[in-house]
Amino acid sequence: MLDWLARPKRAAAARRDIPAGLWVKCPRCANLVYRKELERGLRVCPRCGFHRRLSAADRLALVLDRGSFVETDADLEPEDPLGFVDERTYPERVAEYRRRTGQSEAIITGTGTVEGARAVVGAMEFGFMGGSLGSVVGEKISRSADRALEHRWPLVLFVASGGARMQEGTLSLLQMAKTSVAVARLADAGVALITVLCDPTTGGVAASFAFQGDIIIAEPGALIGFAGPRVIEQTIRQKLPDGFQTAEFLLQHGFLDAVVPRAELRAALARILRLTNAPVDPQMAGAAAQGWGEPADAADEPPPA
Amino acid sequence: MLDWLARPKRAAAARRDIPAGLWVKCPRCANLVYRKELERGLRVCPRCGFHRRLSAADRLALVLDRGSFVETDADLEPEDPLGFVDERTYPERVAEYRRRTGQSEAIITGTGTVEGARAVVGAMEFGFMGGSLGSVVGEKISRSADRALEHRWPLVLFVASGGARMQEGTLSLLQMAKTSVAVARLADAGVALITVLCDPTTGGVAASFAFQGDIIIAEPGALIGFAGPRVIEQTIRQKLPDGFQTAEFLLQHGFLDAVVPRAELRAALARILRLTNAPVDPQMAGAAAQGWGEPADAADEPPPA
Amino acid sequence: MDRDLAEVEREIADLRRITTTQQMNLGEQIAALEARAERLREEIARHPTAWQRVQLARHAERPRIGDYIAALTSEFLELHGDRAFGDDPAMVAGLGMIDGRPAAIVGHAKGRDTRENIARRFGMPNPEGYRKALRVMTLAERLHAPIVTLIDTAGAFPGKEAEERGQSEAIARSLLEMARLRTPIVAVITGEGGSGGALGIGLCDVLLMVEHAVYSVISPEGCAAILWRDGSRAPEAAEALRLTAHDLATFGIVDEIIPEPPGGAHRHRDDAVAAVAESVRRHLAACAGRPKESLIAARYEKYRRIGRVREGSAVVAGTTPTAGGQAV
Amino acid sequence: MDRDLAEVEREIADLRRITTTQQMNLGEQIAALEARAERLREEIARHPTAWQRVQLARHAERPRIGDYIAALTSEFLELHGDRAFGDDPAMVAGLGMIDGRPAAIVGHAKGRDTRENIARRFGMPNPEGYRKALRVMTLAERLHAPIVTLIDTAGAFPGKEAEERGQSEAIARSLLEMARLRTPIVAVITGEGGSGGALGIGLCDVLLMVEHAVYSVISPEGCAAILWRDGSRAPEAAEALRLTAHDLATFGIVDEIIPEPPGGAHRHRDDAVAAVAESVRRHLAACAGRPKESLIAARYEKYRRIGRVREGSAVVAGTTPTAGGQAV
Ligand SMILES: [Zn+2]
Ligand SMILES: [Zn+2]
Repeated sequence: MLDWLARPKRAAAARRDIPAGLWVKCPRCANLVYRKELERGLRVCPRCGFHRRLSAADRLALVLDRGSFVETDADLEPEDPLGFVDERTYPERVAEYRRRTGQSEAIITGTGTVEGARAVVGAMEFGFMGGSLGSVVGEKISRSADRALEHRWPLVLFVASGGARMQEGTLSLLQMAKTSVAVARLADAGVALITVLCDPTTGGVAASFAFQGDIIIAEPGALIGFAGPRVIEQTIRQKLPDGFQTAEFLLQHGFLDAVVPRAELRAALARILRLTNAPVDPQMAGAAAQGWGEPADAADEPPPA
Repeated sequence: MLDWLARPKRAAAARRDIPAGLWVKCPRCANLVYRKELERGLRVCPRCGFHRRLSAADRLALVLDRGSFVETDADLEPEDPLGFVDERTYPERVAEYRRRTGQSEAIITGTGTVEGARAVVGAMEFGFMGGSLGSVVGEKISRSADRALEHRWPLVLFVASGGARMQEGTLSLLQMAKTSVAVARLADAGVALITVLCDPTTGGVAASFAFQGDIIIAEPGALIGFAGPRVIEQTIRQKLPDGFQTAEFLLQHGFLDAVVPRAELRAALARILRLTNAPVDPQMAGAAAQGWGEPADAADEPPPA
Repeated sequence: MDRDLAEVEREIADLRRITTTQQMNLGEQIAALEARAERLREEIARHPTAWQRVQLARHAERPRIGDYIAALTSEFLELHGDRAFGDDPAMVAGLGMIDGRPAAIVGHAKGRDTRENIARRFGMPNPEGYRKALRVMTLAERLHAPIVTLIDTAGAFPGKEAEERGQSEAIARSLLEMARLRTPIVAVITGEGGSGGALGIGLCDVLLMVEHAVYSVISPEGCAAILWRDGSRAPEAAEALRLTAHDLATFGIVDEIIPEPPGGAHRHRDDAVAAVAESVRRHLAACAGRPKESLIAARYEKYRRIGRVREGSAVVAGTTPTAGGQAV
Repeated sequence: MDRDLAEVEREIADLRRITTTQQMNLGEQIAALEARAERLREEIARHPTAWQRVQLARHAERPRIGDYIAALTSEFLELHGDRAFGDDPAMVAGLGMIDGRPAAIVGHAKGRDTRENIARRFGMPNPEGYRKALRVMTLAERLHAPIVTLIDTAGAFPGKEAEERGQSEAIARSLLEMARLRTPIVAVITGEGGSGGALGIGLCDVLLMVEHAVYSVISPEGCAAILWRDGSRAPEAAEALRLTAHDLATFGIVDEIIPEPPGGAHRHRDDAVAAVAESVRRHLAACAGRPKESLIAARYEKYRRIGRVREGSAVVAGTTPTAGGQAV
């Protein structure tokens, strides 16, 4: 479980360097980039290729055919089964993240097409409590798997999560099992699960649906692993080498099918969908990507400590 | 493929040190051992634990209940499909190994019981052309698999082989595939394949049924690998470390379920058979091991160069 | 209650000191206080706090997997290796005869002493451990044998090599395949049920939990460190996480709680182990006749129901998908 | 024939020397000899010896897996990794669209030049290569897609790490699972079919072999070294091993020989690759409608028949088991 309550170093750096101005400083190469150029470039630094995090909504807009997305299960909300309180109650935290992200939970699910190929899709919102896997996320993914099975459309999950959601305790841990039994039915039926691992993908989410994909791809530079780097460093009592647990590292170690730059993601997904028997919606076959409007920085914002 | 036509160093040493005398010198620790003590000790050096090779017949006698073995397919003989000649013809070589080993081919197959548990069994004879896998061995193993499937008795294969038999060319290579399709039907039917890897198990035999076992055990010190040590040393241009490709090495690397000393082999196999659903022949349940009579050194003899 | 006990014990010590230094006979008072202390101790043993249970679950003298296997099976064959990279001593896997029928048994292997604990990585598996367990479980399926998993780990090992060789992948794969295994799976949390490392062999048809065992998404220390930057507030976190067997039974996660002897399993190991063996045997017998299809379907339903979600004004969990949706 | 050609070529050279040094006009004789040499060359190209075929099969300019994939598929997605340890560049695996239907394609990847050959270990896979291939083939089964395997390797890599990570196990597992895969498998030996390293992705329903490809239990050099302690006698060994497509067709091992352009595939790569693509497509189409059960049964029968055995006085292969036996 990544400590998403803590202020992530990179995001903090990003925020400090992204006021409202025309120019944005890259958190990796420290170059100043014209904000509009950054947005046109899908929030990838034109100088060093650093992929900034995207919100779930931006992710879907980037990949899906314009007008093809139909959201499902948008009205699912978390309960507070444990009566969990730290400095605030769990419902208070949820309410705050709803305001902050404009999303009701840490995943958006629905159906859509990519270059006409039909899919059931889910996109996780890291900005919402670190994209943590609680009952709502588990339920929405499970329903998406059921829906994929029913239509025999591939299921595409864009993963961005620090792991299970502490505030729902063991119930959140068991969402790993819940999504697994749902996804297992796809495997038995020959309906593909495609996972796209974005920055970051760790903990219980990495150890369940993220790595249960028939095809698993990742964005360049994404942090992917089971334990967080700090925990590992405490275990081994030394610094981890540069590039440890990056997407490129995982590709080299045999755990990813490909690392796909954001600019190629839509085309790559379309190809994957065609090659995994996605039926084609003829009306959408020539559609353009939905694209996005104004920059939404929520995904880069650190959550309140 | 181990070069079994060449005189193996260890066997050569063994032969030089085993005349007809009362005393036998251990090829590993060089201690002199009283021959009868060596035989009583199942040909394991009482000083250093070195396991000498056993002939196929001795192996079966060691493990099976007295009087339980029924040989099958004893009359299968190799053809000479390639018309293969080196310094002698292939049929001449076969005839010579028949004289030398008293066996018709490089495997004995049949049925028997171990502490009453029924099994189909095959024991490879390394003394017969290096236990090489040709058409007869492939056919006898395939028939044994068919027989195991028919009765739903586990199939136990004692492996000792340098690999495929050169003199039958690609036909011998494809015995790896032939035995695989036969063994695959066991996997589908839930009938266990148990392989016991003896010294040596290499080449195409290692790369087929030897490592297709549901449970794979080995004798201490046995050489087990795909490529022979000399080939690897030529590839990497350095000496291999001590103990490389031994049974203990393979256990450590996750490829064996257990390394079982010869004195415990019969009991271990009985337990494995019971735990893999072997039916019990009540008449044999309390039987003793068949044991063996006079030492038969054939397995230690180097084949003629 | 803990504090009460500590006070009483201090009083007893004071009286004892006075007895010896001032030659006063306070035997009667001491005896009364000691009786009270014993009652308090029993009370604690009967109703430990969440944090006390965490201590009991981690107790060094608690039964280990070898004890359970010995009690469960008439013979056992340990199997080794993941058939790809190595053999993980932190995970035990093998075939055992239970009531005359073969079964696979897999579980975490904590050590009995420091040396064994180091050798077994304190029962925290590397990816090879999960892959070995899955291999043996798949063998069980092929042999039509049921599976028993015994869970007792602080978690999967958070090491560098574990990451290099795919700890996430190994656990994810295990969960996916356990969901599909066409043979009954009975899981028992015997001690620590530490997050993904526990669940990695914990997807099952029947989940048993020993009375003082715990099962949690994160360790109380880790939780406290995240919430309050203060690991010493672990007792509070343990309470908040609702990680006890009784809590989890109310959430529908645990199917049966196996009682422990008074004072915890480590006080009467044989009894503790026998109770687990009895419960496992009973559930295996109950599963034995079930058709494979209905088993898998019930497993799906079991997990599909887990979770608490509000949909509109209703609280639901594991419901079927809604029909429509809205465009964004 | 080789020797005849060499003689004629020597004669031509002699005449040329005479023409220049002694100012004689021998143009007509030279032209006649050159025509004869060309006829001999064509004859060799048409009917190369076994050893010549070995050279052709190993030719550096021969088409590579990328060429075949480009010809076979309208789009291709390479997949990487064994999901356990690494990604082997000596083995290519992926999904491709063939005639509008997805298929899995796996095969050995030799390089185009020394640098690529070193990067791809000269097309000699490590265990990870076979495990990646098997993973992708299993995915194909799940997606109801057929499998095409393209074989061109001197063998599995005989390295230290390959042994440590289970080269034997990886190939053995691949064979076992390929025997069970419930989807059609069409294999093509496009160049070198080097023993277990070739067969490791070669268990199939239809085996195609390109005209000058070879398929052998051991390299001719290795065979000569063992038989005569003299690797230079490889040409003799190549003959003795009966490793050509025509030999193997007579043994019932090869189902179809795909002709090569005159002089070998490297002379007209596009034609060579197109012929392979045509044949694969045709066989995929023929397999497409077959029920899974009959496919697996036929695969079993296909291999069960391979081999030459004498039983009593009859020559048999792949017969059913005899009834009895005798006690020893
Ligand atoms: Zn930059
Ligand atoms: Zn010795």
